[in-house]
Amino acid sequence: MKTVVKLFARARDLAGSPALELDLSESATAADLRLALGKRVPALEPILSSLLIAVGNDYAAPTTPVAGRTDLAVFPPVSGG
Amino acid sequence: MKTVVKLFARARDLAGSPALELDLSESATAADLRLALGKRVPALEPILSSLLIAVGNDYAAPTTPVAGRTDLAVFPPVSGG
Amino acid sequence: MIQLTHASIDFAALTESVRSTQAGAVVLFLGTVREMTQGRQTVALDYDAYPEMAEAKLKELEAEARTRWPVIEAGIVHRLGHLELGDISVAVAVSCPHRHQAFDAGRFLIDRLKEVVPIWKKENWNDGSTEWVHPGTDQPVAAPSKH
Amino acid sequence: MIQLTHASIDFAALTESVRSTQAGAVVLFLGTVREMTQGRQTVALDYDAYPEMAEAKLKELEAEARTRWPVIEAGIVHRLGHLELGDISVAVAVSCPHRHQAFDAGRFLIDRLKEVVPIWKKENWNDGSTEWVHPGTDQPVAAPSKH
Repeated sequence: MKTVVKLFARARDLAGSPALELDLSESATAADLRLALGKRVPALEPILSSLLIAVGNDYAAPTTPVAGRTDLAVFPPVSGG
Repeated sequence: MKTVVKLFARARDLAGSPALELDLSESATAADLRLALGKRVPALEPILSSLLIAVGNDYAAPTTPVAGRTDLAVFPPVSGG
Repeated sequence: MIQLTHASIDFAALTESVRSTQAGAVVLFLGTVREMTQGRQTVALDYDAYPEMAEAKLKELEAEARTRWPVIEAGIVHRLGHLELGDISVAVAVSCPHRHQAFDAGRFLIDRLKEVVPIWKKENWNDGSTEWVHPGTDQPVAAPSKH
Repeated sequence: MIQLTHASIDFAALTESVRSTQAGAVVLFLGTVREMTQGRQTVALDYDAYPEMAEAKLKELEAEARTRWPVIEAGIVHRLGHLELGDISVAVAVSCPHRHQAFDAGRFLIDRLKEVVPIWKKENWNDGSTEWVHPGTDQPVAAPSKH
Protein backbone atom coordinates (compact mmCIF):
# COMPACT_ATOMS: atom_id res chain seq x y z
CA MET A 1 0.00 0.00 0.00
CA LYS A 2 1.09 3.55 -0.72
CA THR A 3 2.55 5.17 2.38
CA VAL A 4 3.84 8.74 2.65
CA VAL A 5 6.84 9.43 4.87
CA LYS A 6 8.03 12.89 5.89
CA LEU A 7 11.77 13.56 5.91
CA PHE A 8 13.76 16.11 7.90
CA ALA A 9 17.23 17.64 8.11
CA ARG A 10 20.00 15.68 6.38
CA ALA A 11 17.57 12.92 5.39
CA ARG A 12 15.49 15.46 3.48
CA ASP A 13 18.58 16.95 1.85
CA LEU A 14 19.89 13.53 0.77
CA ALA A 15 16.50 12.51 -0.59
CA GLY A 16 16.00 15.89 -2.22
CA SER A 17 12.42 16.01 -0.99
CA PRO A 18 10.46 16.73 2.23
CA ALA A 19 8.37 13.56 1.70
CA LEU A 20 8.44 10.27 -0.15
CA GLU A 21 5.72 7.84 -1.14
CA LEU A 22 6.69 4.22 -0.57
CA ASP A 23 4.88 1.02 -1.42
CA LEU A 24 4.72 -1.14 1.72
CA SER A 25 3.00 -4.42 2.52
CA GLU A 26 0.01 -4.35 4.85
CA SER A 27 2.09 -5.96 7.61
CA ALA A 28 5.06 -3.64 7.20
CA THR A 29 6.93 -2.58 10.32
CA ALA A 30 9.33 0.29 11.01
CA ALA A 31 12.19 -2.11 10.16
CA ASP A 32 10.58 -2.77 6.78
CA LEU A 33 10.16 0.95 6.22
CA ARG A 34 13.86 1.49 6.83
CA LEU A 35 14.76 -1.17 4.25
CA ALA A 36 12.33 0.24 1.71
CA LEU A 37 13.77 3.72 2.19
CA GLY A 38 17.29 2.47 1.55
CA LYS A 39 16.22 0.80 -1.68
CA ARG A 40 14.23 3.79 -2.85
CA VAL A 41 16.91 6.39 -2.00
CA PRO A 42 20.43 4.90 -2.15
CA ALA A 43 21.80 8.29 -1.13
CA LEU A 44 20.42 7.65 2.37
CA GLU A 45 22.68 4.60 2.82
CA PRO A 46 25.40 6.40 4.88
CA ILE A 47 22.90 7.35 7.59
CA LEU A 48 20.25 4.68 7.08
CA SER A 49 21.02 2.70 10.23
CA SER A 50 20.95 5.80 12.41
CA LEU A 51 17.66 7.20 11.09
CA LEU A 52 14.88 7.52 13.62
CA ILE A 53 11.34 6.63 12.66
CA ALA A 54 8.34 8.35 14.20
CA VAL A 55 4.77 7.11 14.16
CA GLY A 56 2.59 9.99 15.18
CA ASN A 57 4.44 11.76 17.98
CA ASP A 58 6.25 8.65 19.21
CA TYR A 59 9.49 6.99 18.29
CA ALA A 60 8.89 3.60 16.66
CA ALA A 61 10.51 0.32 17.65
CA PRO A 62 11.62 -1.95 14.78
CA THR A 63 8.45 -4.00 15.25
CA THR A 64 6.04 -1.07 15.29
CA PRO A 65 3.46 -1.40 12.49
CA VAL A 66 3.59 1.43 9.98
CA ALA A 67 1.54 0.39 6.98
CA GLY A 68 -1.42 2.63 6.30
CA ARG A 69 -0.29 5.32 8.74
CA THR A 70 -0.55 8.88 7.52
CA ASP A 71 1.73 10.31 10.22
CA LEU A 72 5.13 8.76 9.53
CA ALA A 73 8.40 10.65 9.69
CA VAL A 74 12.04 9.70 9.28
CA PHE A 75 14.98 11.79 10.45
CA PRO A 76 18.56 11.62 11.75
CA PRO A 77 19.50 11.98 15.44
CA VAL A 78 18.26 15.26 16.87
CA SER A 79 20.46 18.25 17.71
CA GLY A 80 18.21 20.96 19.12
CA GLY A 81 19.04 23.07 22.10
CA MET B 1 42.95 48.10 74.97
CA LYS B 2 39.69 49.53 73.70
CA THR B 3 38.38 47.58 70.73
CA VAL B 4 35.21 48.31 68.76
CA VAL B 5 33.16 45.41 67.40
CA LYS B 6 30.31 45.74 64.89
CA LEU B 7 27.21 43.63 65.44
CA PHE B 8 24.63 42.42 62.92
CA ALA B 9 21.20 40.79 62.74
CA ARG B 10 20.05 39.05 65.94
CA ALA B 11 23.33 39.85 67.69
CA ARG B 12 22.68 43.55 67.14
CA ASP B 13 19.09 43.21 68.33
CA LEU B 14 20.09 41.33 71.49
CA ALA B 15 22.85 43.83 72.28
CA GLY B 16 20.58 46.76 71.45
CA SER B 17 23.38 48.43 69.52
CA PRO B 18 25.15 48.16 66.12
CA ALA B 19 28.56 48.28 67.80
CA LEU B 20 30.19 47.70 71.20
CA GLU B 21 33.46 48.85 72.70
CA LEU B 22 35.27 46.11 74.62
CA ASP B 23 38.44 46.22 76.69
CA LEU B 24 40.75 43.44 75.47
CA SER B 25 44.30 42.49 76.33
CA GLU B 26 47.00 43.12 73.73
CA SER B 27 47.26 39.38 73.06
CA ALA B 28 43.52 38.83 72.76
CA THR B 29 42.27 36.30 70.20
CA ALA B 30 38.87 35.74 68.62
CA ALA B 31 38.17 33.22 71.37
CA ASP B 32 38.89 35.89 73.98
CA LEU B 33 36.63 38.31 72.14
CA ARG B 34 33.77 35.82 72.30
CA LEU B 35 34.20 35.43 76.07
CA ALA B 36 34.40 39.19 76.58
CA LEU B 37 31.22 39.68 74.55
CA GLY B 38 29.33 37.14 76.67
CA LYS B 39 30.37 38.90 79.87
CA ARG B 40 29.55 42.32 78.52
CA VAL B 41 26.16 41.36 77.04
CA PRO B 42 24.58 38.45 78.92
CA ALA B 43 21.64 38.60 76.48
CA LEU B 44 23.95 37.15 73.81
CA GLU B 45 24.41 33.94 75.80
CA PRO B 46 21.81 31.86 73.86
CA ILE B 47 23.69 32.38 70.58
CA LEU B 48 27.19 33.08 71.87
CA SER B 49 28.73 29.78 70.78
CA SER B 50 27.32 30.09 67.26
CA LEU B 51 28.42 33.67 66.65
CA LEU B 52 30.86 34.17 63.78
CA ILE B 53 33.74 36.59 64.17
CA ALA B 54 35.15 38.46 61.19
CA VAL B 55 38.52 40.22 61.06
CA GLY B 56 38.47 42.44 58.03
CA ASN B 57 36.70 40.48 55.32
CA ASP B 58 37.73 37.05 56.61
CA TYR B 59 36.26 34.68 59.14
CA ALA B 60 38.47 34.37 62.20
CA ALA B 61 39.68 31.14 63.77
CA PRO B 62 39.64 30.96 67.58
CA THR B 63 43.37 31.76 67.62
CA THR B 64 43.20 34.73 65.26
CA PRO B 65 44.56 37.90 66.98
CA VAL B 66 41.95 40.64 67.29
CA ALA B 67 43.36 43.24 69.69
CA GLY B 68 43.85 46.66 68.18
CA ARG B 69 41.92 45.79 65.02
CA THR B 70 39.49 48.41 63.80
CA ASP B 71 37.61 46.05 61.46
CA LEU B 72 36.01 43.48 63.75
CA ALA B 73 32.47 42.19 63.34
CA VAL B 74 30.38 39.59 65.15
CA PHE B 75 27.21 38.04 63.79
CA PRO B 76 25.08 34.87 63.78
CA PRO B 77 25.12 32.30 60.96
CA VAL B 78 24.24 33.86 57.63
CA SER B 79 20.93 33.40 55.80
CA GLY B 80 21.13 35.33 52.56
CA GLY B 81 19.91 34.08 49.22
CA MET C 1 4.41 27.66 28.09
CA ILE C 2 5.67 25.42 25.29
CA GLN C 3 6.50 27.25 22.09
CA LEU C 4 8.42 26.96 18.84
CA THR C 5 9.07 30.35 17.29
CA HIS C 6 10.91 32.03 14.44
CA ALA C 7 11.13 35.27 16.44
CA SER C 8 13.72 36.28 19.02
CA ILE C 9 13.11 34.62 22.36
CA ASP C 10 11.92 37.00 25.08
CA PHE C 11 13.62 35.25 28.00
CA ALA C 12 12.57 37.95 30.46
CA ALA C 13 8.88 37.39 29.71
CA LEU C 14 9.37 33.63 29.93
CA THR C 15 11.07 34.00 33.31
CA GLU C 16 8.33 36.32 34.59
CA SER C 17 5.74 33.76 33.50
CA VAL C 18 7.13 31.11 35.88
CA ARG C 19 7.56 33.32 38.95
CA SER C 20 5.21 32.55 41.81
CA THR C 21 4.82 33.26 45.52
CA GLN C 22 4.78 29.47 45.92
CA ALA C 23 8.32 29.29 44.53
CA GLY C 24 11.52 30.23 46.32
CA ALA C 25 13.64 29.45 43.28
CA VAL C 26 13.61 30.11 39.55
CA VAL C 27 16.17 28.66 37.16
CA LEU C 28 16.49 29.90 33.59
CA PHE C 29 18.68 28.19 31.03
CA LEU C 30 19.56 29.86 27.74
CA GLY C 31 21.29 28.14 24.86
CA THR C 32 23.15 30.72 22.77
CA VAL C 33 24.99 30.47 19.45
CA ARG C 34 28.66 30.01 20.29
CA GLU C 35 31.36 31.01 17.85
CA MET C 36 33.99 28.31 18.40
CA THR C 37 33.38 24.54 18.45
CA GLN C 38 36.44 22.34 18.69
CA GLY C 39 38.57 24.84 16.85
CA ARG C 40 36.06 25.53 14.08
CA GLN C 41 34.34 28.86 13.65
CA THR C 42 30.57 29.16 13.33
CA VAL C 43 29.05 32.17 11.59
CA ALA C 44 25.39 31.14 11.92
CA LEU C 45 23.08 28.23 12.68
CA ASP C 46 19.87 27.12 11.00
CA TYR C 47 17.36 25.25 13.13
CA ASP C 48 14.68 23.01 11.64
CA ALA C 49 12.00 21.02 13.42
CA TYR C 50 9.20 18.50 13.00
CA PRO C 51 6.85 20.92 14.73
CA GLU C 52 3.90 18.74 15.72
CA MET C 53 6.09 16.07 17.27
CA ALA C 54 8.51 18.57 18.78
CA GLU C 55 5.69 20.35 20.62
CA ALA C 56 4.25 17.02 21.77
CA LYS C 57 7.65 15.89 23.08
CA LEU C 58 8.23 19.19 24.89
CA LYS C 59 4.86 18.80 26.60
CA GLU C 60 5.81 15.24 27.58
CA LEU C 61 9.09 16.47 29.06
CA GLU C 62 7.33 19.14 31.10
CA ALA C 63 4.85 16.54 32.37
CA GLU C 64 7.69 14.18 33.29
CA ALA C 65 9.52 16.95 35.14
CA ARG C 66 6.34 17.62 37.11
CA THR C 67 6.20 13.99 38.22
CA ARG C 68 9.81 14.13 39.43
CA TRP C 69 10.04 17.57 41.06
CA PRO C 70 7.51 19.93 42.70
CA VAL C 71 7.44 22.22 39.69
CA ILE C 72 5.27 25.29 40.19
CA GLU C 73 5.57 26.62 36.63
CA ALA C 74 7.72 25.66 33.65
CA GLY C 75 8.22 27.05 30.18
CA ILE C 76 10.27 26.02 27.17
CA VAL C 77 10.74 28.09 24.02
CA HIS C 78 12.86 26.93 21.07
CA ARG C 79 13.71 29.17 18.19
CA LEU C 80 13.75 27.93 14.58
CA GLY C 81 15.25 29.36 11.40
CA HIS C 82 18.43 31.34 10.92
CA LEU C 83 20.35 32.41 14.05
CA GLU C 84 23.39 34.63 14.25
CA LEU C 85 26.23 34.42 16.75
CA GLY C 86 25.04 35.10 20.29
CA ASP C 87 21.37 34.60 19.49
CA ILE C 88 19.28 32.57 21.93
CA SER C 89 18.28 29.22 20.44
CA VAL C 90 16.43 27.82 23.43
CA ALA C 91 15.14 29.02 26.79
CA VAL C 92 14.00 26.79 29.65
CA ALA C 93 12.52 28.35 32.78
CA VAL C 94 11.30 26.48 35.84
CA SER C 95 10.19 27.47 39.31
CA CYS C 96 10.11 25.23 42.40
CA PRO C 97 9.81 25.76 46.15
CA HIS C 98 13.54 25.07 46.69
CA ARG C 99 16.63 25.79 44.63
CA HIS C 100 18.05 22.33 44.11
CA GLN C 101 14.71 21.18 42.74
CA ALA C 102 14.72 24.03 40.23
CA PHE C 103 18.31 23.34 39.16
CA ASP C 104 17.64 19.63 38.76
CA ALA C 105 14.39 20.12 36.87
CA GLY C 106 15.93 22.74 34.56
CA ARG C 107 18.91 20.55 33.76
CA PHE C 108 16.64 17.58 33.14
CA LEU C 109 14.51 19.56 30.70
CA ILE C 110 17.40 20.82 28.57
CA ASP C 111 19.27 17.49 28.71
CA ARG C 112 16.22 15.55 27.58
CA LEU C 113 15.26 18.16 25.01
CA LYS C 114 18.60 17.60 23.32
CA GLU C 115 18.01 13.84 23.30
CA VAL C 116 14.43 13.42 22.16
CA VAL C 117 12.86 16.55 20.68
CA PRO C 118 12.92 16.47 16.85
CA ILE C 119 14.83 19.68 16.19
CA TRP C 120 18.05 19.85 14.17
CA LYS C 121 20.71 22.45 13.68
CA LYS C 122 22.83 23.08 10.65
CA GLU C 123 26.25 24.66 11.12
CA ASN C 124 27.27 27.50 8.83
CA TRP C 125 31.05 27.38 9.10
CA ASN C 126 33.26 30.36 8.34
CA ASP C 127 34.68 28.60 5.27
CA GLY C 128 31.24 28.84 3.65
CA SER C 129 30.34 25.19 4.12
CA THR C 130 27.20 24.00 5.91
CA GLU C 131 26.69 20.79 7.84
CA TRP C 132 23.76 19.22 9.66
CA VAL C 133 24.62 18.23 13.21
CA HIS C 134 23.45 14.67 13.79
CA PRO C 135 25.09 13.16 16.87
CA GLY C 136 26.29 9.61 16.42
CA THR C 137 26.14 9.57 12.64
CA ASP C 138 29.29 9.10 10.62
CA GLN C 139 29.70 12.63 9.37
CA PRO C 140 32.57 13.54 7.12
CA VAL C 141 33.75 16.54 9.08
CA ALA C 142 33.82 17.63 12.70
CA ALA C 143 32.10 16.22 15.75
CA PRO C 144 28.75 17.76 16.60
CA SER C 145 28.74 20.97 18.57
CA LYS C 146 27.10 20.89 21.93
CA HIS C 147 26.22 23.50 24.48
CA MET D 1 28.93 42.36 38.22
CA ILE D 2 28.79 42.06 42.00
CA GLN D 3 26.18 44.27 43.61
CA LEU D 4 24.18 44.80 46.78
CA THR D 5 21.12 46.93 46.17
CA HIS D 6 17.99 48.22 47.87
CA ALA D 7 16.22 48.48 44.49
CA SER D 8 14.36 45.79 42.55
CA ILE D 9 16.74 43.42 40.80
CA ASP D 10 16.73 43.77 37.01
CA PHE D 11 17.41 40.12 36.21
CA ALA D 12 17.02 40.68 32.46
CA ALA D 13 19.84 43.25 32.43
CA LEU D 14 21.99 40.97 34.58
CA THR D 15 21.39 38.07 32.19
CA GLU D 16 22.17 40.22 29.15
CA SER D 17 25.41 41.30 30.81
CA VAL D 18 26.74 37.72 30.89
CA ARG D 19 25.77 36.73 27.33
CA SER D 20 28.70 36.22 24.98
CA THR D 21 29.46 34.65 21.62
CA GLN D 22 32.05 32.59 23.50
CA ALA D 23 29.27 31.02 25.56
CA GLY D 24 26.84 28.34 24.47
CA ALA D 25 25.04 28.37 27.79
CA VAL D 26 23.69 30.88 30.27
CA VAL D 27 22.18 29.90 33.63
CA LEU D 28 20.23 32.38 35.74
CA PHE D 29 19.13 31.63 39.28
CA LEU D 30 16.57 33.79 41.07
CA GLY D 31 15.73 33.50 44.73
CA THR D 32 12.19 34.76 45.33
CA VAL D 33 10.20 35.38 48.49
CA ARG D 34 8.08 32.28 49.04
CA GLU D 35 4.87 32.45 51.03
CA MET D 36 4.88 29.11 52.86
CA THR D 37 7.77 27.62 54.87
CA GLN D 38 7.08 24.40 56.74
CA GLY D 39 3.47 25.33 57.25
CA ARG D 40 4.12 28.92 58.37
CA GLN D 41 3.07 31.91 56.30
CA THR D 42 5.50 34.69 55.41
CA VAL D 43 4.16 38.16 54.62
CA ALA D 44 7.55 39.84 54.02
CA LEU D 45 11.29 39.49 54.56
CA ASP D 46 13.88 42.01 55.67
CA TYR D 47 17.45 41.49 54.47
CA ASP D 48 20.43 43.02 56.25
CA ALA D 49 24.10 42.73 55.35
CA TYR D 50 27.62 43.58 56.43
CA PRO D 51 28.18 45.28 53.09
CA GLU D 52 31.97 45.55 52.83
CA MET D 53 32.54 41.93 53.76
CA ALA D 54 29.56 40.70 51.73
CA GLU D 55 30.89 42.32 48.56
CA ALA D 56 34.36 40.94 49.24
CA LYS D 57 33.00 37.42 49.76
CA LEU D 58 30.90 37.62 46.60
CA LYS D 59 34.00 38.59 44.63
CA GLU D 60 35.89 35.68 46.19
CA LEU D 61 33.11 33.29 45.17
CA GLU D 62 33.16 34.55 41.59
CA ALA D 63 36.95 34.15 41.52
CA GLU D 64 36.68 30.62 42.90
CA ALA D 65 34.03 29.70 40.31
CA ARG D 66 36.38 30.94 37.58
CA THR D 67 39.12 28.61 38.83
CA ARG D 68 36.75 25.64 38.73
CA TRP D 69 34.79 26.21 35.51
CA PRO D 70 35.48 28.06 32.24
CA VAL D 71 33.26 30.97 33.20
CA ILE D 72 32.94 33.59 30.47
CA GLU D 73 30.96 36.10 32.53
CA ALA D 74 29.30 35.99 35.93
CA GLY D 75 27.13 38.35 37.92
CA ILE D 76 25.58 38.27 41.37
CA VAL D 77 23.10 40.82 42.72
CA HIS D 78 21.60 40.60 46.21
CA ARG D 79 18.79 42.82 47.34
CA LEU D 80 18.65 44.29 50.87
CA GLY D 81 15.86 45.87 52.85
CA HIS D 82 12.15 45.06 52.89
CA LEU D 83 10.90 42.50 50.35
CA GLU D 84 7.32 41.49 49.67
CA LEU D 85 6.05 38.08 48.59
CA GLY D 86 7.36 37.11 45.17
CA ASP D 87 10.11 39.73 45.14
CA ILE D 88 13.54 38.66 43.89
CA SER D 89 16.05 38.56 46.74
CA VAL D 90 19.06 37.33 44.78
CA ALA D 91 20.04 36.79 41.15
CA VAL D 92 23.03 34.78 39.96
CA ALA D 93 23.89 34.67 36.25
CA VAL D 94 26.75 32.78 34.67
CA SER D 95 27.79 31.96 31.13
CA CYS D 96 30.08 29.12 30.04
CA PRO D 97 30.90 27.38 26.77
CA HIS D 98 28.83 24.29 27.68
CA ARG D 99 25.63 23.85 29.65
CA HIS D 100 26.72 21.56 32.44
CA GLN D 101 29.52 23.96 33.31
CA ALA D 102 27.01 26.80 33.59
CA PHE D 103 24.61 24.75 35.73
CA ASP D 104 27.42 23.61 38.03
CA ALA D 105 28.94 27.09 38.37
CA GLY D 106 25.54 28.69 39.02
CA ARG D 107 24.63 26.16 41.66
CA PHE D 108 28.04 26.53 43.30
CA LEU D 109 27.64 30.31 43.49
CA ILE D 110 24.22 30.29 45.14
CA ASP D 111 25.08 27.37 47.45
CA ARG D 112 28.24 29.06 48.68
CA LEU D 113 26.57 32.47 48.89
CA LYS D 114 24.11 31.01 51.38
CA GLU D 115 26.96 29.57 53.42
CA VAL D 116 29.53 32.35 53.65
CA VAL D 117 28.22 35.76 52.56
CA PRO D 118 27.26 37.90 55.58
CA ILE D 119 23.64 38.63 54.72
CA TRP D 120 20.73 37.79 56.99
CA LYS D 121 17.01 37.62 56.54
CA LYS D 122 14.29 38.32 59.04
CA GLU D 123 10.95 36.61 58.63
CA ASN D 124 7.79 38.66 59.01
CA TRP D 125 5.21 35.97 59.83
CA ASN D 126 1.52 36.44 59.26
CA ASP D 127 0.86 36.44 63.02
CA GLY D 128 2.74 39.75 63.24
CA SER D 129 5.90 38.29 64.77
CA THR D 130 9.35 38.68 63.30
CA GLU D 131 12.32 36.33 63.54
CA TRP D 132 15.89 36.40 62.29
CA VAL D 133 16.83 33.30 60.35
CA HIS D 134 20.12 31.98 61.70
CA PRO D 135 20.72 28.38 60.59
CA GLY D 136 22.06 26.13 63.31
CA THR D 137 21.23 28.40 66.20
CA ASP D 138 18.81 27.34 68.87
CA GLN D 139 15.87 29.47 67.85
CA PRO D 140 12.66 29.38 69.83
CA VAL D 141 10.34 28.94 66.86
CA ALA D 142 10.50 27.34 63.42
CA ALA D 143 13.42 26.02 61.43
CA PRO D 144 15.03 28.47 59.06
CA SER D 145 13.45 28.90 55.67
CA LYS D 146 15.56 27.94 52.72
CA HIS D 147 15.12 28.34 49.03
